[in-house]
Amino acid sequence: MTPDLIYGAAGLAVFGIGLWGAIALQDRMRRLLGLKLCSVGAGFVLIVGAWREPPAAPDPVPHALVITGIVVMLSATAAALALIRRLHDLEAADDRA
Amino acid sequence: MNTYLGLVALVLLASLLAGLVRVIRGPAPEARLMAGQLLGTTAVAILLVLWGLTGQSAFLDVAMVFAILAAVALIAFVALSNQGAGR
Amino acid sequence: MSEPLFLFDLLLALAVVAIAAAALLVRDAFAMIVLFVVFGLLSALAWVRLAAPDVALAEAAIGTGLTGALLLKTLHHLRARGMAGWEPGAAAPRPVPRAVASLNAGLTLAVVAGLGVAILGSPLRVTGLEIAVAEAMPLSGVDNPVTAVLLNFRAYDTLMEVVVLLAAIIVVWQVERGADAAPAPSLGPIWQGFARLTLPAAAIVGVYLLWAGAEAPGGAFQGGAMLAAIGLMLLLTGLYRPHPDHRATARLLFVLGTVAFAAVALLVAGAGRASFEYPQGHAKTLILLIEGLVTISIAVTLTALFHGREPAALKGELRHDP
Amino acid sequence: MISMVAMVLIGAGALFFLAGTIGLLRFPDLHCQLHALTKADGLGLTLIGLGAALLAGSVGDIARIALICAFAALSGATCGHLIARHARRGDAEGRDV
Repeated sequence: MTPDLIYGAAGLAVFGIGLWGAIALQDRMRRLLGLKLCSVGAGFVLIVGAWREPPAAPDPVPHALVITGIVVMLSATAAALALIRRLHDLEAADDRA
Repeated sequence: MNTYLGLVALVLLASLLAGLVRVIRGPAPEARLMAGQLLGTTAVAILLVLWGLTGQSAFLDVAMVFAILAAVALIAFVALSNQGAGR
Repeated sequence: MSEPLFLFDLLLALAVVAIAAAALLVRDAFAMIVLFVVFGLLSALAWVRLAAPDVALAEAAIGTGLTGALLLKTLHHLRARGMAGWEPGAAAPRPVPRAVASLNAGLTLAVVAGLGVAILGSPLRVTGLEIAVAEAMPLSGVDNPVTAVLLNFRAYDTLMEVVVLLAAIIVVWQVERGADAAPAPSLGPIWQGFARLTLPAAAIVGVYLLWAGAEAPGGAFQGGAMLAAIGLMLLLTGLYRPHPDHRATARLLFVLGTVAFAAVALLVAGAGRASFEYPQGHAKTLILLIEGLVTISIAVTLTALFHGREPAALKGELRHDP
Repeated sequence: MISMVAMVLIGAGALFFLAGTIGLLRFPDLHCQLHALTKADGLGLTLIGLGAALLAGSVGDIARIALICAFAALSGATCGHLIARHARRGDAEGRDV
């Protein structure tokens, strides 16, 4: 067993947990966090694909892809959280009317 | 030497995971955040030990980012709840 | 590979999975956010173990600092306006019919199993693109392969990523309405001393991360995220107050990175070159120029994403003063 | 010889972290927990930093380690203060959130 296999399995599990959370949970923020877990899990699987036995250098292309993914996920999270706040404000206004 | 450092890293990780109990049990948000702060410092310590094992300077850069940014969540919490109190 | 490190990897991997599950299932929303920050911390550790320090730096800066603050801000917003389900002791959500719950679980399991089969079926540890990258490195103008991939070999991806950030800030400015939060009272003299001492030093570290990106792990995203975290602390503690008059400058800074990136791509295209085929000998200068401007854009955009609404006095529309 | 000293320092630092975590888990209220952990992680990280600095080969690495310890010490102290201040205010106003 080398680190790549251990973390690869963990990444798959995190992806599964995130996917379940995104479709099965009711709370909006938790669904969003489920999607974020999915992205981290996918990142693990990609990075594991880039891993090589220590003296060899790892493959930099997946590393670059995952960094891009992290930033895109942050943008998506920020936009989704703004939508959640706005939706909540609108619902609160409806309740009051 | 390497086995010893590996053991220390393992002990630190175990201590980090034990701290999670306080994050989950709380009950005060302050206690959860405080525990989060300790976990951040422990992660910095783990990175220092792992750096001792491998000697890659990049580990120290990651540790530096942790050390600077561990405080952001806590400061956000304190500042935001002050905002609420100031209304 | 010594024995304790194997146990370390095993424990870390288990912890990452357990925290992912706990973060979604824990009842207290505040605990959820702190668990999420810890999740970012541990995944950065795992990425260090997988020899991906560039990714670890990005996750450390973005996953722990910025995401946690964004989530806390949203939770604070929901709680301040009394959202059912977030109050302690609020009513439980509607129960889900058992058939739907099992369908959800079954669907997830099927997808994960399919992915697992696909991953196990693909040959492990074949050579990827590392040899091609290593051969092209002398032409790239930088010494860090990840930066070379991001800003030279696959620069289109990175350009589009900067565009995504731009799109996110457009969405947030369009969507977010309502009153500005009351300015925060000061956090006291100790905080002021800390801010005066630490924030400039942290800004220098951010610039260092950008600069180091040419030959060591680091780069525009890591440096930009670091600077954004500083901007966020300035915003939170009232050291910087957004003003409607700052909008024009902010817009300029949002698009600066995208424009510079695209302009360089178009300018070098010509004389038979492709759009990101930097002229020989100028690659490093051009990459550092792009990275510098993109870093500014990233830092400003992320700070604005945290602030949320466009700084403007909206008249009579959807104000929610509690 | 130097590496022996480094090992002792790093081990002692790890013990402080363990002590801090035990304090965090076992002490009854917020202020006691805060007391335990600010001291534990401040001292623990400094000891581990000293040990790591003894292992360092280059001036750059030593400077980085010094910077890490300085940042961690400053933010640990400030955060401890902010949390205690915030908790005391919360007690005074009888709020729990």
